[in-house]
Amino acid sequence: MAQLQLKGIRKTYGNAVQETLKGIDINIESGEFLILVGPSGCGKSTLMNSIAGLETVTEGSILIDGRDVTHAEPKDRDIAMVFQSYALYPTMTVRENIAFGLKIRRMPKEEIDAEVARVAKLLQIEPLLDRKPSQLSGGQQQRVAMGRALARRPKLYLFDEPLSNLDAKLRVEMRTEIKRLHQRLGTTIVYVTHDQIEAMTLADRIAVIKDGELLQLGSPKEIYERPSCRYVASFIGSPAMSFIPLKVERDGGNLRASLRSADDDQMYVPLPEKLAAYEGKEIHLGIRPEHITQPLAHKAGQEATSSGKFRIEVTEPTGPDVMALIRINDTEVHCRLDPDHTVDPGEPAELMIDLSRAIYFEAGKEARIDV
Amino acid sequence: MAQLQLKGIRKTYGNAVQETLKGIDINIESGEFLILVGPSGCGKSTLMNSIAGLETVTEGSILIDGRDVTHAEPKDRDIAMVFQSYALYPTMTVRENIAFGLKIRRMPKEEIDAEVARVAKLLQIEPLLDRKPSQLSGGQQQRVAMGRALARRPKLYLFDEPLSNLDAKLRVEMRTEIKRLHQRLGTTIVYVTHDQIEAMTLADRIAVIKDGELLQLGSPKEIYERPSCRYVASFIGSPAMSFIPLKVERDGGNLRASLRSADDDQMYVPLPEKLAAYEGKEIHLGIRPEHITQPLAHKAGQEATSSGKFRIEVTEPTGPDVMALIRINDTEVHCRLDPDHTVDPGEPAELMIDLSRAIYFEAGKEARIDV
Amino acid sequence: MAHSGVVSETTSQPARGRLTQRLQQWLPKLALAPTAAMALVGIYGFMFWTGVLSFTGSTFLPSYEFVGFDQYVRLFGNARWLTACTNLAIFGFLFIFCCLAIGCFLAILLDQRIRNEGVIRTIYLYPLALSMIVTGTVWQWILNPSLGLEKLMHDWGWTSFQFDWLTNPNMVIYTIVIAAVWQASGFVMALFLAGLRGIDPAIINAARVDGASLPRIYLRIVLPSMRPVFFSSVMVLAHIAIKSFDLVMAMTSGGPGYASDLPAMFMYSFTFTRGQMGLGAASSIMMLAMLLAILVPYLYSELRGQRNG
Amino acid sequence: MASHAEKKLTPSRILIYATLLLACVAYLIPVFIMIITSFKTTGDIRSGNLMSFPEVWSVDAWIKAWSSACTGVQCNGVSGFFWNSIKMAVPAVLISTALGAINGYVLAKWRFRGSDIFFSLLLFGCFLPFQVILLPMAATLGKMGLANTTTGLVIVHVVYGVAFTTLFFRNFYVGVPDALIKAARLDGAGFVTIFVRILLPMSVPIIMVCIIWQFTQIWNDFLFGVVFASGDSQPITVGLNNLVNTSTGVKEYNVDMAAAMIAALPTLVVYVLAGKYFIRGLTSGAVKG
Amino acid sequence: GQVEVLHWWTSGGEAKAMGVLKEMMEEQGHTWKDFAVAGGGGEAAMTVLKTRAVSGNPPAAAQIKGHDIQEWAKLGFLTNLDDVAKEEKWDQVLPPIVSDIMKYEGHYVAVPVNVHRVNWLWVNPDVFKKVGVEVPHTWDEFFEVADKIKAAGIIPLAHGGQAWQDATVFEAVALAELGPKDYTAAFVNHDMDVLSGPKMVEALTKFHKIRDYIDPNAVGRDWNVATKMVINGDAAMQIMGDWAKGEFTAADKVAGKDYECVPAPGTEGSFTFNIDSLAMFKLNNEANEKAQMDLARTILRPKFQTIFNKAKGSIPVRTDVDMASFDDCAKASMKAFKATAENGGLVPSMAHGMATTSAVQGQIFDVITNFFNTKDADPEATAKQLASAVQSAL
Ligand SMILES: Nc1ncnc2c1ncn2[C@@H]1O[C@H](COP(=O)(O)OP(=O)(O)OP(=O)(O)O)[C@@H](O)[C@H]1O
Ligand SMILES: Nc1ncnc2c1ncn2[C@@H]1O[C@H](COP(=O)(O)OP(=O)(O)OP(=O)(O)O)[C@@H](O)[C@H]1O
Ligand SMILES: [Mg+2]
Ligand SMILES: [Mg+2]
Repeated sequence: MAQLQLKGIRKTYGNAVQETLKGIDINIESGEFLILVGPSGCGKSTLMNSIAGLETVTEGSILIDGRDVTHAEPKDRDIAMVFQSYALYPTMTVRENIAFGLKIRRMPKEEIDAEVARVAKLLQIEPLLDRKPSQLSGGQQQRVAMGRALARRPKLYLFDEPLSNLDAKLRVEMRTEIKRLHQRLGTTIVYVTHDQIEAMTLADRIAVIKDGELLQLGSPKEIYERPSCRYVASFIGSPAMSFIPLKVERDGGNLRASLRSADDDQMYVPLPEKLAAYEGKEIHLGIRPEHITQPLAHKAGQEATSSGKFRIEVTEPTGPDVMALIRINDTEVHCRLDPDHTVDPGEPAELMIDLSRAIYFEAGKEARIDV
Repeated sequence: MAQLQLKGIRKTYGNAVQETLKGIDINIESGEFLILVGPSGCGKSTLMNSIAGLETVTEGSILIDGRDVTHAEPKDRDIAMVFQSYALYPTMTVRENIAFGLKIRRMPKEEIDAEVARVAKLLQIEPLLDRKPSQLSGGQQQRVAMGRALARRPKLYLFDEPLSNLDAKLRVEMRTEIKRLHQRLGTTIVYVTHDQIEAMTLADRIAVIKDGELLQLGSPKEIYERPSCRYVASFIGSPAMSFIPLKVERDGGNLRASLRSADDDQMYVPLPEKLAAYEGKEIHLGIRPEHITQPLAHKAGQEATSSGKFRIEVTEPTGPDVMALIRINDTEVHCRLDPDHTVDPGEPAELMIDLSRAIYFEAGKEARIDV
Repeated sequence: MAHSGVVSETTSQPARGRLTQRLQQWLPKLALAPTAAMALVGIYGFMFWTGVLSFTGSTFLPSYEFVGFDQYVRLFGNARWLTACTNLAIFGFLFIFCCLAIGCFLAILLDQRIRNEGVIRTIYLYPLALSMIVTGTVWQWILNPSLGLEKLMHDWGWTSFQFDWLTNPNMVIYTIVIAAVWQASGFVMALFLAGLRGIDPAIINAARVDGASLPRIYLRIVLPSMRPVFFSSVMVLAHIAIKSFDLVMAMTSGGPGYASDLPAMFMYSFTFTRGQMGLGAASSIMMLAMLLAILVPYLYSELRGQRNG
Repeated sequence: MASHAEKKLTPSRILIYATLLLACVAYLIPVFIMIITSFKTTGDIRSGNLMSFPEVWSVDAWIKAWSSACTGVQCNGVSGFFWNSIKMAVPAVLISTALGAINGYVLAKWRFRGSDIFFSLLLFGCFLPFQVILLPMAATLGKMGLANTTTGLVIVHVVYGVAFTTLFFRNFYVGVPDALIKAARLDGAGFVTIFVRILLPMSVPIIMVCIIWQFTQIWNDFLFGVVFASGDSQPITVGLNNLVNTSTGVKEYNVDMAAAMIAALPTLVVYVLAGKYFIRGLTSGAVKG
Repeated sequence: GQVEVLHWWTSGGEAKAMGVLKEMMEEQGHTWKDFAVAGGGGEAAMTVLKTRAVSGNPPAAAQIKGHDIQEWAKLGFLTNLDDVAKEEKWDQVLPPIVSDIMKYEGHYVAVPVNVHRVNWLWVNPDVFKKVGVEVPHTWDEFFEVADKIKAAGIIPLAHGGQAWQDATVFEAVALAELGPKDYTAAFVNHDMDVLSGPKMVEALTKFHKIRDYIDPNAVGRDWNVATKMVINGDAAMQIMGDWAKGEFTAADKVAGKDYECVPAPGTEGSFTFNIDSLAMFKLNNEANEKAQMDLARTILRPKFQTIFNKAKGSIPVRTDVDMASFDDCAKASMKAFKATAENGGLVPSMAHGMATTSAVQGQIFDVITNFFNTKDADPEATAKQLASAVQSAL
């Protein structure tokens, strides 16, 4: 349970030309669960390593519970970390790998044994305890790496993509365990993941990083529904939000825009009044796949919904849903359909667009228009 | 483009007590995209390594285009592989890593350069070409590992969790690229993934492996909708299918079962006539989260749907949906709700159950009852 | 610069407060301290002392009347010194090259999961167990035309066989190469083998799938990652080359004439037997200077290269 | 490893074995000569050639070399020197290996400003011809009161051995992924613990190489032994030298060779023992990427 | 007290003789600490000695000879033996040419042990008989005889191709060509004119010619192996100091019967001497000093002189020792020693460090050995080179 403050963290690797972290400022409350997301190579692991004290930061300072630990030894920070690359000790068995951090801290032998047993059970690696890491599968190695961290009771946990190599089923179970752990111990956690569901369900707050800069910091709901910029909007959610260029028109008292299907069918959608300033201009409409669906009776007739016929270009059944690609205003747009609702690629289908959650961007600009 | 036949592949690691592969038989058609899924440690990587010739199989034989290659050298099999652990050549730059397999094949220098450039562009690693692997982030390393395989034009691609460390956005892009590549070249591909969407959208067929045994082999739709056994049913789909114990009753002409909510409210659901043999017995009903939803107007009144009030125990917003946990017949059941449809944990809510896709198991048995 | 090390600068920031923490930070340097002290005295102190001597007219034992560069002038006027330097160049190059090639080759062969690897490895290694004096004696027998190989061949009926390198002033240095390679290549093999055993098999697997044949895998994948081993080997071999004093002594005593003389012998005999310590010191300083000229660029490139390796 | 061991005998493997055996022969011939010579009688040596087997196998030469050959005024063979050598070599090898391991560890994993330069400067020490340092070292040892003691000799060997041991270890540790060290540091391990618990267990092959090298160097060293050891603590090389250089009457090559073999035996034993630890794949599987 | 003696008398006979000395010392109640460093004509031993001296604990006595004694004394390492010398009347029993070498600034600092004659020619009479030639007395005769021996398929001259052996032979040739006076001028006083003069050129020419009469395998051969060739009849002659006798003796050969010793060709009236001596170092322990003095005393006692020199093949340094028990060669040597001491034919051996400093000696060695091992070397140029080499080492 510790408060973690990152103040203007900058980091340039020794032989690199570019700065990797360009001034990251985050205050993480005691007991908070922070998730870092960002594109591959944006500096997440670097930030984690810096927090742990494994990389020296070039500038800025790191405070744990108000104490400046920027130059403290890793072992004096009381942090446990799961490495993206696992970094298991090759000469030790799984058991020894997990017990190592405890032994170092002079925990009595029986307690260590009990702790190892507990963690092994939780991670379902009990039969593997006496193997060497080289005799494990990838996912098993990753679980041992988790085990090494979970066996300890540090002030701060750092998890760097700890579940990436696990199967979906196990991942859900692990996620639940982590959540439970967090609730029980209230330890502060910083967690990197590429799994949207993980991010959405685990996080108290999500930090979106890109190119070493913090783009947005907020609750999962905020990030998902009110992304601060186009990049965040497109990054979060899978398949990604689609951006449809459209012209703001005024028809009578209401603002509206026309959406043109690939077959040149036109339909009009109402726009919020706050966009009045953009009348006659082109803006981009950001809409998520789950808001373009087959007509839903319970939504029909709501103010923000409209329907139209669009030709389905590609369908991708994912199991619970079918993802489809349509074309609106010459832009590819993803939509999410019910598998029961048969649509055929190449054929037009009646779709419903729900703009209640849509967001808007000025053409060519990053920032979102507040509506 | 090659046909791959696995005949009774068994494998026991030298110092292991247990068999890792227990007789795997799969015929992979030329140009087919086969996806292997299975819990962590089930033997997927071992099978991939065996196909590549990196592990000797203990029993069984491997045929490529009808030719027995069980004992052939990896280099004579014309295979490209992405390793779960990347296995990048540490002394070479990214460029050299990618070019290596081409140089070996004496491709002219210009062609190699062109190919490396193409792959680098595709994988968005162009600025990294002159770095050493140790200077890359995890996801960048994984993309290089991909690049090494994609640069080549083998008979057979083996991908072992090639996208696990990429962010969702990039992963979607890569998925699309792989799909495109497969369509263009028609190369046979064997692919391991833990990502359901990847499995569902990429595969021609999915093979589900557990503990070294092949549980089911079929199209994604088959696997998802008609899992051969309880394990497959529970393994595929996330959150997993819920299994509700219920008693088959006959009410008049129709078979039905009663579902009891946590608040002891009762409701009856109709069962298919084929379950007549189980009248009076307990069976398990398998139902996926997306089939327990808020009431949907367009489905209401359909034969297989019924509605009832259930107390919501936990909600987990994932962005596009809200996953909720309810309790039916004393069993935890996952359901998927629309975020617009506000429900509060602890409160009862009216939910709709769609049994049209439900499947049934005899209590305590693995096999599915054919209905 | 040192960022691939786990810790970078610890010097910049004063340790906060506690003594133990400061101790932790100094521990690495503390650990080096004994060696640093030994090197400072045992290598650089003594080297400096030798340097000083080379500018004196020391004869029998050190004396400190300075004579400027006289000793160096004399040194380069000495035909034997020039022969010795040429010999070292030939010997050093051939010796290092052959040892690396043979050692590396044998290590690779031995790495192919060979039955009885232990026995073979010991056989390759054992020559190192013999002191150079013994090696020299045995090879002197073998190469001696009237005792060894030539006589053997004649005894066996091949009477036209001739091998008189040992007595041929132009060839004698090569016989020393043969003996020295015989002695040291096994150790290079061991060094390489230890290196090979540290390589991640996954990387080799990747190369196999990439279609590389075994020789190719070693050439392109394994050997490049053995750069540090090469580095160690070159250092060890250069050291042996410079030290081959005993070997030459036992095989040829520098003869015929002084055709197989080496700088170390030159230095030794001038310093200790001929009472020209100043000249001897000058020759050792020159030896070091020559080494420096070759070594420094190599060290530089190696140490730089390994940072991001 | 069993899964890999059963390789079929393909032509290329036959070729490999053939090459290896050929090399064995090449390495063995000189020692073969030494051994058969040591078992010959003096008469045998004169009549036969180098490669001919002894007429009668005689162990007299070995017995003589061990216990009764003359090395100067004493005629007690090399046995006494043998123990002197052990007393000197064992501590010197252990100390220099230990120091080298620690140095290598610091230089590879705890770099600081100037550590590379320190390393280069140390390496340069490998190339100091040892003759250069005889006099100043003698003076230094004299001042420390360690002249002509085994302790002094051990110190000398440590000082000039540590450059190599450092080199070996440093270059080995460079190849160990930093991630392991990082993980251990987070687990709370400090400088010493990381070294002892993480790195040492994976250093077995290089420790063996190091011991092989150091033991060989120290055991076979003549120069330091003769210069820095006094009469009754002289190492075996000095004894061997005195024995071989006893230059009167018939040169007893058989005794010389037997003595040489005796002198080499401990090193051979070290090789055989150390060799066991060259096992495959100690670092694999630890870290991905 | 304890005496530590550094020496390289490790070979059979010598070692035995040292054993006698050890016993004699022990009889006087001292302990003997043997410090033998064999090999290389004492090179290793000198190195050890220097380091021991530098480290501040030199042995009580060390085998040092010729000019080196002066060097050590000059550096102040050697102790004064005058008391013993007076007591034992060394000045009376030692020829001046010997005692001069042992003294530094008029004080005794070393004890001579023996005198070797270097300019011997060792002959296997059987070979000569078989070939039918006479033992040569001049170099011209030598070449004549050698041609015949060679024609008979026997190696005329047994030789070992090591620098000091080359120099030993060269020294004999040079002495014959130059005569004792010029020999001294060249190798003791370093007269450049003589060194590069026509006589030297002639000496070099003859010396080079000897190449034709040795076998190609001589390179690196030890002197005793060469002697063995004479004993076995593989070779007819060897030019070597009288220590070679030990080899003959060890092979049960009798002087005058199985082998002959004659002066090297052209050096009948001369005697190239090589004196072994033990220099005494300053010690700081009284008991040990006493032992040291007793050692000095004992060495020059006739009893030890006889035993030691018989074993070593040399002759006693005391001219008053009874030679009756010595062999013919030793007797002849003693006779020549006394005679040449009178007539000026007694010259110090250059090859064995008696004539000049080790620096100059080394330079001469280099020139000589290189010359001897080069096929088409030019004597004239070499003579000049010799002069400049000597010059450079002065
Ligand atoms: N070298 C080995 N020695 C012994 N057992 C091994 C070895 N390698 C793998 N195993 C075991 O074999 C089983 C299958 O491993 P494999 O790597 O094929 O699993 P996987 O299906 O790829 O799992 P993951 O999804 O975690 O990567 C695992 O239980 C693993 O522990
Ligand atoms: N040792 C290094 N030297 C130079 N550049 C490096 C080094 N390590 C990482 N980088 C670069 O720094 C950037 C950030 O790397 P980092 O590992 O923090 O990314 P990440 O956000 O964790 O990405 P991923 O999701 O792929 O793991 C990357 O562009 C990477 O190439
Ligand atoms: Mg990362
Ligand atoms: Mg795997």
